[in-house]
Amino acid sequence: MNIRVRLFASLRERLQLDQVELSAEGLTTVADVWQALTGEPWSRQVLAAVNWEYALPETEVKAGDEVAFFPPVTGG
Amino acid sequence: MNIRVRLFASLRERLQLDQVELSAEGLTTVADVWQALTGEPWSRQVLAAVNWEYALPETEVKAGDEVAFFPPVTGG
Amino acid sequence: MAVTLLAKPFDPWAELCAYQERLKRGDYGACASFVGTMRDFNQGDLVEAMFLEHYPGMTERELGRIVGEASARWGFLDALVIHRVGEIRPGDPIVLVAVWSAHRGPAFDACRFIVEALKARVPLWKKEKLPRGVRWVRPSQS
Amino acid sequence: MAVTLLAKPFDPWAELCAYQERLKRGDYGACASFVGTMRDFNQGDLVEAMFLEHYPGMTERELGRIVGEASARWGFLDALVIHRVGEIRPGDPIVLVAVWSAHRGPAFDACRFIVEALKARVPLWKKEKLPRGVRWVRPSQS
Repeated sequence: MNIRVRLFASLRERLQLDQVELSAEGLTTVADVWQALTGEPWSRQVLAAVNWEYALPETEVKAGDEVAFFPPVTGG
Repeated sequence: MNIRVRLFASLRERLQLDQVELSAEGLTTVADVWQALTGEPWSRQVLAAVNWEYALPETEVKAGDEVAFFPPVTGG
Repeated sequence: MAVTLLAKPFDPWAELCAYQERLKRGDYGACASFVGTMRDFNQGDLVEAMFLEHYPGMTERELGRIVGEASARWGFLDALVIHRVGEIRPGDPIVLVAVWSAHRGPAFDACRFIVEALKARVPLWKKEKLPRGVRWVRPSQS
Repeated sequence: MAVTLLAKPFDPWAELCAYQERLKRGDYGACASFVGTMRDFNQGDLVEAMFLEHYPGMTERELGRIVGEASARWGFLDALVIHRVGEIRPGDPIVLVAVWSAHRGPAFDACRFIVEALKARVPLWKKEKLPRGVRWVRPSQS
């Protein structure tokens, strides 16, 4: 099974990617998913969520999870 | 000319007096007006206003003023 | 700025909506408001009705002074204050305070300041009608 | 408690009024509310329109978590949160937060907490349309 990755706002535009499925193989943490997606090390500018809840770069991920990356929020 | 004195709420009920005109003669301060009205010394339970603005017992009064006495306020 | 004493029931949301029509759309980014409503329970007793006495002349002036102080301190765009006087029933609105500002900080701060100052300073007195008689409400901290 | 995302313009005062009809009259003594509205000016630039992007699924949940945290902390009677998403015009309401409580302290505190937490945590992103192009809004402290 895969991990579904979603991107939002300026991050979505910069990476020109809305959502994608990655094989869960070899992906243990949020930071792993980010690296697999972008080829970049973890960035402190990025916020992450796993299954619609805020997560840290070291938060574990597994097949079937939805992982999201997005910039600082500006609602309200 | 006189000083007009007004009373409100529980104070009005206790003294059974809504408003009254007192001769300004011999009345120099708010505390004087209170004493002339009630025969009592100044009470810290009472709030006073002169011409629709909060006043202290030592605030000066003169003929033509409106002096009011009332209990702590409970609006809002 | 508007400060009004009303001797009849009013709808705070309709007043807010009507007042806001007078403001220029796009200027204000924040409106903080407070509505105080009569409860049917106070200090452990059922309250059937309330009479709100005021000091005509001073009540409006003191409200105006409070709004002026808040305006000088926070520089908001506009404010609306409506306070009931007279006979009030449970569920009736007693007071509306609303402040419009470009940003939320001054709107929240000024709205709360006006409500707290109003409770502390404006010459208004509540007399409650209970099943067993009447009583003057005593000031509280909450 | 109600948390709603809306893709169309709404009237915050009408929503407040309609929601309050569901509450028992006489229970609540205080309603603190906040309405955030789109301005036509930001960071020195004229803003013609705005697009509010969100994360479907997480946005509602995060709003719900914030209201739940506030409820646990202040124990108010009820709360209503409405947030716009999609295309927004200057003067349009963006967010409504309202809290009903017996007394004013918890209503003010919880309302402000929800607004601040919403700004800090809820996955929403504003993109402004200026005369010379578009830009993503950057987070600010005000």
